Amino acid sequence: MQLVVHRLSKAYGYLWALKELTLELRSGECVALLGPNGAGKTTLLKLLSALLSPTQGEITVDGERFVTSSHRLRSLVGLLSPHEHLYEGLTASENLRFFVSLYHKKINRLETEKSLELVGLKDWSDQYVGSLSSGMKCRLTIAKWLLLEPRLLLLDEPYGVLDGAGVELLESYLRRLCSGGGIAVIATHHVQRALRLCSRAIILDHGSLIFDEPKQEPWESFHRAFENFAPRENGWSS
Amino acid sequence: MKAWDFVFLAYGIVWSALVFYLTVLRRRCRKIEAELVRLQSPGDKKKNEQK
Amino acid sequence: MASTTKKSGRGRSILGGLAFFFILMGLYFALIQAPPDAYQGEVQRIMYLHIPSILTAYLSFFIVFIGSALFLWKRERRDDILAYAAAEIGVLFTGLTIVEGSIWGKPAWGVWWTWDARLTLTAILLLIFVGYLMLRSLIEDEDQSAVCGAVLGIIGFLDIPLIHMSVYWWRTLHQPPSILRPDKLPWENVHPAMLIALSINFIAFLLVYFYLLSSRIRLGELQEEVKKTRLYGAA
Amino acid sequence: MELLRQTTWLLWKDLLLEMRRRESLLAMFFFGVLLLFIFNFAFEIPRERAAEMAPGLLWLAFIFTGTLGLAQLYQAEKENHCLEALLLSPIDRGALFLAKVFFNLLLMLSVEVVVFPLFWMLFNLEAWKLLPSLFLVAFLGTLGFCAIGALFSAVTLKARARELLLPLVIFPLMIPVILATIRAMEILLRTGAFEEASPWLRLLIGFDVIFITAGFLIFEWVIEA
Repeated sequence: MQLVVHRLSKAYGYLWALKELTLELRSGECVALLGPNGAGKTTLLKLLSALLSPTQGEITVDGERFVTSSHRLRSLVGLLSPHEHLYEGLTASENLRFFVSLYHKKINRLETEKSLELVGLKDWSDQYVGSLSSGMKCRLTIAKWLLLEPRLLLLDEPYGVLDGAGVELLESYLRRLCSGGGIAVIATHHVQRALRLCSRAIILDHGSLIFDEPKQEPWESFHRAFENFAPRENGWSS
Repeated sequence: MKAWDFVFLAYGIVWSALVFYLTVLRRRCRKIEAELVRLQSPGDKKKNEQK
Repeated sequence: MASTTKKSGRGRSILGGLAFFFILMGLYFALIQAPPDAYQGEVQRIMYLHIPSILTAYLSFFIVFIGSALFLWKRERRDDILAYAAAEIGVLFTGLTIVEGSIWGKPAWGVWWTWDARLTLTAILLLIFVGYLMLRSLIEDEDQSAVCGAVLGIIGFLDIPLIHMSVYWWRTLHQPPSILRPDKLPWENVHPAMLIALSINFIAFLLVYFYLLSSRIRLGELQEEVKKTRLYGAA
Repeated sequence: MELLRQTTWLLWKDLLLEMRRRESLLAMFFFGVLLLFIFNFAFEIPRERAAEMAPGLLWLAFIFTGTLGLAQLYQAEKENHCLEALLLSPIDRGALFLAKVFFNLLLMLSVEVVVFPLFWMLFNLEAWKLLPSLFLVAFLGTLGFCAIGALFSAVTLKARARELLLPLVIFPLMIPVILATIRAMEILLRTGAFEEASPWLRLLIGFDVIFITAGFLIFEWVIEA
């Protein structure tokens, strides 16, 4: 699977959120998307998942243009966003059954129970999502993506709400996804944790790409590029 | 109100409304043109940074 | 962009001059030259104003439909500016049509407003496209407001034949068709001199309409230009 | 038939949420009954003319109740940005439109099923055997209302003063439905025969067909994240 982004730009009214972005993602890559607030990370994720249509430029997946109406490609893409994308009024298992049915997947009750067990929500399966904590909701979203098996998974600040075990669970799933030929893009501020996991780092600033290199051990160029954003001693490197 | 008064009333309202709309349009055009000229003037780099 | 504005600028002033000339001609024919109507007398001269403005109102809603459909299909700002301009001017002409209709109604039937099929239909059109302008102004995000406007423009236009039918059936149910005899177009049994006055005035209205439309479109393009320079100028 | 499957799943979700939360149904029902009382005080309906005024009053009550339902239609999608979740999934956007149309239709029909006989009792009319045919006309009218309503409820999703704007935009478009339904009901009440009202019924069916297909095709662009 190969995703090509060609001169992508997006403007909201008078402001450029993204300017002339060109990059390529190949299967098996796990990319850390870094940068200060307002750098355009979330906009890029929304464009990559075709939720938004770009002002200019285009995105092609394996040569096929990815637009808001390409349903086949859309079933390969997953977005884990801080908004949780779950219905508060439905129970955990109903949410799973509902979203899975939308993705043309025939999945029986046993598999949904198994995936809930995997993320440690076994005994919450009949609880309303409204009564779950945001950490559990994030785990439920991970269970959802376990069932839907996307080829491209975009994560918008996943570390925010997850506890230690949750992070472990997420990272093992991402490793399995990338080794299985999928692509993962993690937009986050937890730089150290993301660098440990990812094979490539991208830094955005004011909507333009200023750093994009695969990981190599003495990563001097990364630290130099990242220096002007966050001097080492404050919380960035937690 | 005799017949002719109605006729003049109708014509008066219609044409004054159209002329009024035209002047409003003209004024809006001039205002936008002035802003456009100000934006495209050589100093636009500096001006935009301030905005 | 600069070269086209100069050329279209000159084109527009020719159009304006022509429109002005036809207005004067129309006024002369309508007020002086055409004979008063045997039955209604002088007041019938408002017809030379009323019929052309109704037709231009319907024309402008057709242009809104075309602009909206093109915009949804090709997503070009130009079509959206056309649709918005046509809607704004359409509302102006429809409002004037209703004012004339009621002014004509007072001496002819003694009431300021009759639920006559044609007037009711025009009033409904006015409501739909006032809704269009309200909708466009209440949505901040520009692309979203353009898309929503286009949707209302298309659905509104599709609704016009249905409204037309339901209002006319409702009309014939209650009261025999009024003097305007909606089924029979008013210019069939009309005196030839009146016919000339009517057609001249119709051409005058068309010219005025397209003159207003082109200057409103130019305003829209200027606004677009300002947005572009601010966007790319600041890049 | 993928479309049908998606629409039924979306409808299942909406109905389940509605059964659990009961936000719209009860509110719409009591609002309908409330309007009946208010109309009664407002118009002083004499007994013998009640049959003639009944369609107008009933249908006005349903239109306002329906508008109440429309304002709530995308509420579930607003929580947790679930609309984004639906747009992410590979469903046909038209399926979402159809699901919302039928959801609001079911809500309004359940209100009508109760309010119709209640109206008959309140104004002790005797044409009880006409109720089923009146209900069929009301069904066609409600379907037209929901088609336009669901589309423009989505259109005004991002507008300011949304509850104010929605009725302003859809009522002028609804005029054929309002006229046709009230006239058809009136003719039915007067003559009890369908043939007499057939032009109005044909207009209603035409309206429904046109605006369900138009809404289905155009919904693609209306819903943007």
